[in-house]
Amino acid sequence: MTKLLEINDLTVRFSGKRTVHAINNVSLSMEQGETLALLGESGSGKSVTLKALLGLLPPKRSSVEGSIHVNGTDVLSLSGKALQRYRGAEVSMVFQEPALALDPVYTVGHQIAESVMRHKGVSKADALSTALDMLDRVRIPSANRRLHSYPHELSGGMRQRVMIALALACRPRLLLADEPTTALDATVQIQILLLLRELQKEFGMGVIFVTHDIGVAVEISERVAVMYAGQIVEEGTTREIIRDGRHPYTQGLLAANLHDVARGARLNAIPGAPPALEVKPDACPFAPRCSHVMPACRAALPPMVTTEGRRRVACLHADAVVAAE
Amino acid sequence: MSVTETYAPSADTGGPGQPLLIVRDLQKHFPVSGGLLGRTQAKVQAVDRVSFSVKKGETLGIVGESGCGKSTTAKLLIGLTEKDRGEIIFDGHALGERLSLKDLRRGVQMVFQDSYATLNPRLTILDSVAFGAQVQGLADPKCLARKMMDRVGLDPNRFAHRYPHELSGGQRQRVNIARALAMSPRLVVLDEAVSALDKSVEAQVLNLLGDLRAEFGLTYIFISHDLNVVRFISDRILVMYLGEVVEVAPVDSIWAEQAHPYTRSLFSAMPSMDPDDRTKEPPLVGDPPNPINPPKGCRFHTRCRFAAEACKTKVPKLAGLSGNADHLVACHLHDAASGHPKAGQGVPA
Amino acid sequence: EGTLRIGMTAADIPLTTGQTDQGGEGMRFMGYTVYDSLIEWDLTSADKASTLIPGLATEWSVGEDELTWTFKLRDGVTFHDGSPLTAEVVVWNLDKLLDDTSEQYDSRQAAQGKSRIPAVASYEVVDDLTLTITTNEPDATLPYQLAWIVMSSKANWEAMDKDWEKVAMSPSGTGPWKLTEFVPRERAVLVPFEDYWDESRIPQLDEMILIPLPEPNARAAALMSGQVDWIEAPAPDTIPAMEANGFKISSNAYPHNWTWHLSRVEGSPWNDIKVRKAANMAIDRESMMPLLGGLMIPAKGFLPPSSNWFGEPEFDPSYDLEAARALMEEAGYGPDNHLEVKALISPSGSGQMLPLPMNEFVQQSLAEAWIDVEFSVVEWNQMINLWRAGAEDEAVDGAQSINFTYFIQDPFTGLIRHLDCDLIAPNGTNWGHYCDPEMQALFEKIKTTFDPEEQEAVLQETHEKYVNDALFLFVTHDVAPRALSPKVEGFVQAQNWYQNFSSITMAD
Amino acid sequence: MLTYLIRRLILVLPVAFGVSVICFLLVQIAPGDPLTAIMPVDATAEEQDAMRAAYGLDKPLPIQYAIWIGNLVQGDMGKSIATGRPVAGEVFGAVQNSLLLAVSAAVIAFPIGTALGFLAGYFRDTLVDRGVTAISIAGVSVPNYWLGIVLVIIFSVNLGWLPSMGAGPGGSSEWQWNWEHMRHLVLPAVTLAVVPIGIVARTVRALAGDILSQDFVDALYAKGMSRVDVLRHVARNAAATALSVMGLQLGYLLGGSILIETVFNWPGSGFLLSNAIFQRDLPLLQGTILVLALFFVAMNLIVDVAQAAIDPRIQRT
Amino acid sequence: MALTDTTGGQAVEPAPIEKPQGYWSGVGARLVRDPLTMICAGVVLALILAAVFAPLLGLADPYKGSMIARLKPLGTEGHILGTDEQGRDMLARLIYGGRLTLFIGLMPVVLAFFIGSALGITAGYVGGLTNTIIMRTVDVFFAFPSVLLAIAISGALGAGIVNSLVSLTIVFIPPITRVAEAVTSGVRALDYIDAARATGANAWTVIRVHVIGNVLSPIFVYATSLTSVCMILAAGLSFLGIGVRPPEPEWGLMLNTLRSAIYVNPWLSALPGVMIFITSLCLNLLSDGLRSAMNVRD
Ligand SMILES: Nc1ncnc2c1ncn2[C@@H]1O[C@H](COP(=O)(O)OP(=O)(O)OP(=O)(O)O)[C@@H](O)[C@H]1O
Ligand SMILES: Nc1ncnc2c1ncn2[C@@H]1O[C@H](COP(=O)(O)OP(=O)(O)OP(=O)(O)O)[C@@H](O)[C@H]1O
Ligand SMILES: [Mg+2]
Ligand SMILES: [Mg+2]
Repeated sequence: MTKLLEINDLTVRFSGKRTVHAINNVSLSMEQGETLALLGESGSGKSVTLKALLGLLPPKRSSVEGSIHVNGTDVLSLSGKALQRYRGAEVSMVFQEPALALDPVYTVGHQIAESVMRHKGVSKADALSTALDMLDRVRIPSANRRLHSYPHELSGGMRQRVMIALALACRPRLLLADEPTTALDATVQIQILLLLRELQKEFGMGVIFVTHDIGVAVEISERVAVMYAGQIVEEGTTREIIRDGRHPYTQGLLAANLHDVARGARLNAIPGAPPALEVKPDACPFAPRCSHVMPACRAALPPMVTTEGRRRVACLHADAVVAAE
Repeated sequence: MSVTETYAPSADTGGPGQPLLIVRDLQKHFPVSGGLLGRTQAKVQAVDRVSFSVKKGETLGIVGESGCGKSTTAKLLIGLTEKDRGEIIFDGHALGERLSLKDLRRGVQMVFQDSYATLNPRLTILDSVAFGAQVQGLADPKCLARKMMDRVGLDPNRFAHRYPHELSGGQRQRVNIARALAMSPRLVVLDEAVSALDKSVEAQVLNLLGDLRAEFGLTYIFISHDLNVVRFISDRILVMYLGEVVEVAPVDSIWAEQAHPYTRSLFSAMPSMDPDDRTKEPPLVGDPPNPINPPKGCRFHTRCRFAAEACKTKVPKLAGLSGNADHLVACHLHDAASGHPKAGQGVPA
Repeated sequence: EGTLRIGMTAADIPLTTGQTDQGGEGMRFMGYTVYDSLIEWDLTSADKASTLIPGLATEWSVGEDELTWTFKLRDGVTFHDGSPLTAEVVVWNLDKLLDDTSEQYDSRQAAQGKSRIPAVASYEVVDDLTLTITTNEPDATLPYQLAWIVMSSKANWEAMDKDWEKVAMSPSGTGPWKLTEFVPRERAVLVPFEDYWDESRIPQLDEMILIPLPEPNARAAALMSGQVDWIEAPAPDTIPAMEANGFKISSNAYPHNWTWHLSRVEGSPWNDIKVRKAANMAIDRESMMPLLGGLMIPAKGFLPPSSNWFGEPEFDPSYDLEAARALMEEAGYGPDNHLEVKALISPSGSGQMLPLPMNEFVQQSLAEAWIDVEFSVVEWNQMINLWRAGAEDEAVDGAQSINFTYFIQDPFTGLIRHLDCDLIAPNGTNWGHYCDPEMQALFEKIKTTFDPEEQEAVLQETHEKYVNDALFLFVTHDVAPRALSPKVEGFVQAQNWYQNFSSITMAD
Repeated sequence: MLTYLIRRLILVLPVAFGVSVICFLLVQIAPGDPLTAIMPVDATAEEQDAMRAAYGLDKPLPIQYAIWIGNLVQGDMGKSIATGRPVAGEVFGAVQNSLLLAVSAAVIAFPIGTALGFLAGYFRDTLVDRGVTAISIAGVSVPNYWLGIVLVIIFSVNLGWLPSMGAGPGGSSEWQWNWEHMRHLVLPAVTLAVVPIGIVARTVRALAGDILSQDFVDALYAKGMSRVDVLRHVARNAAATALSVMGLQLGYLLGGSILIETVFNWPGSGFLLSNAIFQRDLPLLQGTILVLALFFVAMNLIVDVAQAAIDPRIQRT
Repeated sequence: MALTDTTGGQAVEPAPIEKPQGYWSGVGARLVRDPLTMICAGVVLALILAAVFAPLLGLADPYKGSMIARLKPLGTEGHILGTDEQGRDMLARLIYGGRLTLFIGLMPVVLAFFIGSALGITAGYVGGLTNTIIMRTVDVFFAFPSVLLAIAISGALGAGIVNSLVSLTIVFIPPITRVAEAVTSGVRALDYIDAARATGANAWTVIRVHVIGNVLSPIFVYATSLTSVCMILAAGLSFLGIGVRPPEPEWGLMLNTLRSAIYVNPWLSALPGVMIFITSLCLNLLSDGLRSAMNVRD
């Protein structure tokens, strides 16, 4: 069986007023039906990775190298009709701000139906009934009425459900979710997370879930990839990452989550801020903030150390740190 | 001369036993206009019947869903929004009687959520920090501002003349803190002060806040929707729902037992952090109701699993738990006289 | 044959009910076309100044008392509506203007006509075709006054519910042209009146269309792009282009002058005849020609040289800078002692030709004779007010002259009104407060000399005094230029404000 | 929607009142005597007084206003001083002609402007964008009265293709939909269209650019929509704002055509206004301005309502 | 003094004192990097300088004409740009004409900028009844298309420089007020105003320090975009004969008085129009350039 997703040495650079080396040699693979959380701070390149997957990067201002294969299709070589068929049908996406990602002047029903009509080639009426069915599945109360609502007439949680319904309407093999719950309240967030989990099982699709909240990653995913400065610094199953994060950055993130931290104690904070990525990093990008930094870290990019199975860490201390724990 | 020496808060008047801030029955309803002649048609009941007090040197955390009135409460405290009703007593002096708004604002400062929007893009960092001290007529505001910047970890030589857009989010939030502290307040209201920051930066700022509290003997009101953060920094936690206080209790007490069904749902909604024991059921369904026409009686009754007829009509009072008088809750389940079928039995497990 | 489309300078179609507005142009196109007056101007000749001829009245005479005039009406004249012209209708018409208690009184026509016949005191029907008009004092200029007054149809007015508004849309006169279509501000269509009493003046055209085109360039463009066949007052600079494209320019002398009316109030430097003469001689009128495309007649006096009343004045205001300077020196001025005067001018105004460049030319010329002119530029409407107010009025702000162009077609408008002691502003339009017994006597004589030839002699004598005393700054006369398409044939431009359109034909 | 409509209508009343006051006061601040222009130059003071009384100009201001507004609500806008004809008739006739001109200019300008703006917005920061920007800036920078003169010289006088003035052959303005009449419309309408082309192009460009940079456009592509589909969404999003800009432009065209109407001798409201100004014809001046302003107010109202009707985001209660 | 290091390593590197770079110098720097805007600024500046220092340029007397030398074509010796309908030197008249044209084209916007900003900021910051009164009055003026309003007021007042200034200023106050009000109430709602108020500062101090600095530049940019409109309109008034009076040189008026010369010498009579066009083009481009240069956030 082909891999659901195979990213090799993906490199994305934005040019324009400022040059940003947003993604640097990222490789990633996913099996069918797997859920992966992409974890990282703001600006680490999570969204760019997802956009690259959908071919949504602005063609004039970005250059993309490497390869992306989804179900064996070479995504980067797609264009025109083929690209349109791929987007939304093979892979679809849920955005962070549902209020912005829905067209404000069309009813939500129309927007879902539009996608269905395009990929399934059915009539408008059929597409609308599919849309209604999807709204039901994402547990929108009185879906029939909501079908004819405009996005601004819905609450935040409801809009995100609509987004999910829209993304799943054509039964994609891979769902990309870009921080879909960050803008939501905790009580709504957990509802959406559980809904996604359920739908994932039901539809059997693969999910890439972008977040910067470890707790959310735990709730949703089997595997976690931690990104820093446009690179994947660590990958493993959720359990491995939570229990045995090896990269100092992963550890810092875990500590900063404040779960189980004594009240009033000093936090073991990662100092400083992420690099600006104006030049392509040629050493460990985390070195300036790392408490275990060694001269070698500043000399060259640390190798990706692959340990048991699909677990990998990009740190010279990959083993040493484990020993220290 | 150290920063601590330049820090000159207003004198303590009521002694350590006197709560620094007492709020009684605070209310704010925003009018919503509409209709034929644009007359007020409805009111957003943003804050209703809110009472609490903050002891000297403690940190009170306020949590609640979006739109429940946290920010409005904060703004009411320093008079940025005019209150409809209620009393604000700062260190024994009631606002409007022996305490002027200007004096209150000297003693109480606020740090806002959006670090960018709270800085005037046309002023240098130094000018922003020094502005308050200048207004309050403190001596040598620029020098004071530099010291404060230094104290919050921003090298004045590098940052004094920068503009807000030349700073990162964490740095801007430090500026906001420095600006608040430059006024030598005794109470700082932090409205989602770390919510917009990345986790790693959030930890830095939380550390800083802890240090400052110790150094200057500050009292905080810390507003957040992240329970982990609130627990880390607060002594007591106040839970709001739709403009009302539903529960107030010391951290340990509330962590051990959430007396209000809403509080319990809120806590259960936290991601589990244990891959082997993930959340199974959403603790609450649906979104919070619209505060324009909040439900009658107990405002939570529309989403409450234990709601009974009494909850729909009768407004529950905030009262101490039978076994723990410091733990206040407004729920008919805890009030033996409420008329709820299970009154006085507490929230079932 | 054919349709003649005329671009007028007026912004609107002149009042159609009878007594027209829009000044001379109004009478030209809507007065003397649709209507007749008792006494008319002879418009048949281009070569000599026009004189009065019988119109609706065939003969008239004044009685022994020198006050009562008897008019015999032409027999068989009918209005366009078919009703006959009778003495009763004429009286009805006079009441329309003069008797504000009469049913037919029309304030709009009265505003235009009343001031034209100041001499008329009363009038009376004698028989169907005879009436008398009595003047309040002996006034031999009555025929000239009556040449202003046109006759509208009483029957038509009655048919139109006695409502002048309705009459305006469908008026009826006795003139050679009938108005068939009238769209305010846009166009008026005139067609021949086949039953006109003077067969020689029955129009040859099928239609004549009047189109208001106040903007000179719009007029020029309209002519050149073939939208009209005739425009009034083409801008001088457009004339070469028009001529190059085969358009004809028609012009002729007529009683119109462009002058500086001088203040004679106490303290005015113009009280000194030497200064007046010097100023007149300082202007090189020939050099002004190019500015006006040659379309002007250099002034030699107040009236155009071709006027019957010009006379033989001794003073010749022609250009002679030496003489002018000599006079100025005599008057006590010199290269180091300039005379400073203030002059009222306006940037535009109907009939004002090109007031700004012309005045600037005058200014430069006078400077050569050590007269420094400071202009006070006011808007045309304001200028009219100042003109009525007189030189002593505060609003004039010390200006010692006013630049005006005068309609000078009859003894009153041509001579009397400017210098009569009784018409000193604000009672009349003697702007400069001039009052001279000799002149006053001459004016008296004009009014009491009933024999036309003798009267002409008096008028000449009066004008000679105008010139000899250099009472105005005589500058130039307009020549009423109009540009015609090559198709327009048979037009004879009379030396008059009014014109005869009956002879015109259009070539194919 | 109905309440919205009624509320907007009620809001118009005070504006309309203000407009009437301004129109009334406007001519009161005018110096000079309005009767000057129509009296023969040598009319006596007595005759002038009589005229003044006849036009009610001898009464105190508030009374004049009360009379004026009283007549106004009965549809009587007084009589023109210069022509004696009822102002209402003159103004409405002229406004019809102006409207014809304004609508023709709009018919030329709006599609062209929209197309250019869309192109520029879509191909932002490319040569196309530069070109359109250049065109639109030139469009808003050109003094159109001058452009009109130039066009007349080229197309009427030199080439003789199109008439230079008037609304129909022989000065006739009875509009007919035939080439004879429409020829007269071409030059003034084109001249008048130049500025709104620029403005509409700039607006649409900015709008399209803004909308294209919104998240939902990415979301549309992400669900597999083609460029054409996306453009459809963009157009629908831009429609409300673009429409309101165009509505206002139409109002400006109507009120701002005075210079063009003078150049082309177009028998419209602007032409009427300029005559009224130079003849100091106060009732006519008042009436024309009032009608144009009220038309503009109505236009605003229609635009608002239309915008509310097509944009679901606007509160319609 | 002993401070715990909570700075997270920011103070590790030696700290050179950073040069203060003000907002305006930033704007200036961005402007300088924009060639088109610089060219336009150059043109406008040149026009203004030429107009101001016209008497020092050794030009012919713009008022002195000669009937013989009328309407000389471009390139005539002694009259590079020819002569007008009264034989006055066109170059001199165009440059002197720039004085009045720019004056009545720019001055009303400047006046309206001050008046409108004051009104708009007051309305926007104070709100409530004050806002209602000011903004409803402005609404009434908005009921008049600008050209109509300018012509109506000028037409009523009559020709003259002062009257033109007055009428154009009145025309431009409402739009500027509206923008000022919108910008101010936008800024008023921002947190930094709340933060400033929270220091106990009074309204005037907050307006002076925090509001004006932030609202003035968008209002200013908006006002600059009106200059070209104003100039065209001012020239239009003169063109109609209700603006500047002859014999003053002013482009609109020159355009008018040279209209009939179009048949004699079309290039000559086009010159004032060309000047208006170029100037307003430059003003528009300058305004666009300024707008993007003032946009700090990108
Ligand atoms: N269209 C673009 N043009 C230029 N730079 C871009 C563009 N999109 C993203 N970037 C840059 O690429 C880097 C990675 O951005 P990305 O949006 O992937 O971050 P992220 O991890 O999704 O962060 P967040 O958590 O804030 O969403 C950032 O530095 C960003 O500024
Ligand atoms: N100025 C205002 N006018 C009208 N309504 C207001 C105003 N300010 C706040 N509200 C309303 O009052 C309610 C409480 O708002 P508030 O900002 O206090 O909520 P919050 O708890 O701070 O929410 P969040 O977590 O989103 O910041 C909300 O429904 C909000 O819409
Ligand atoms: Mg992102
Ligand atoms: Mg808030």
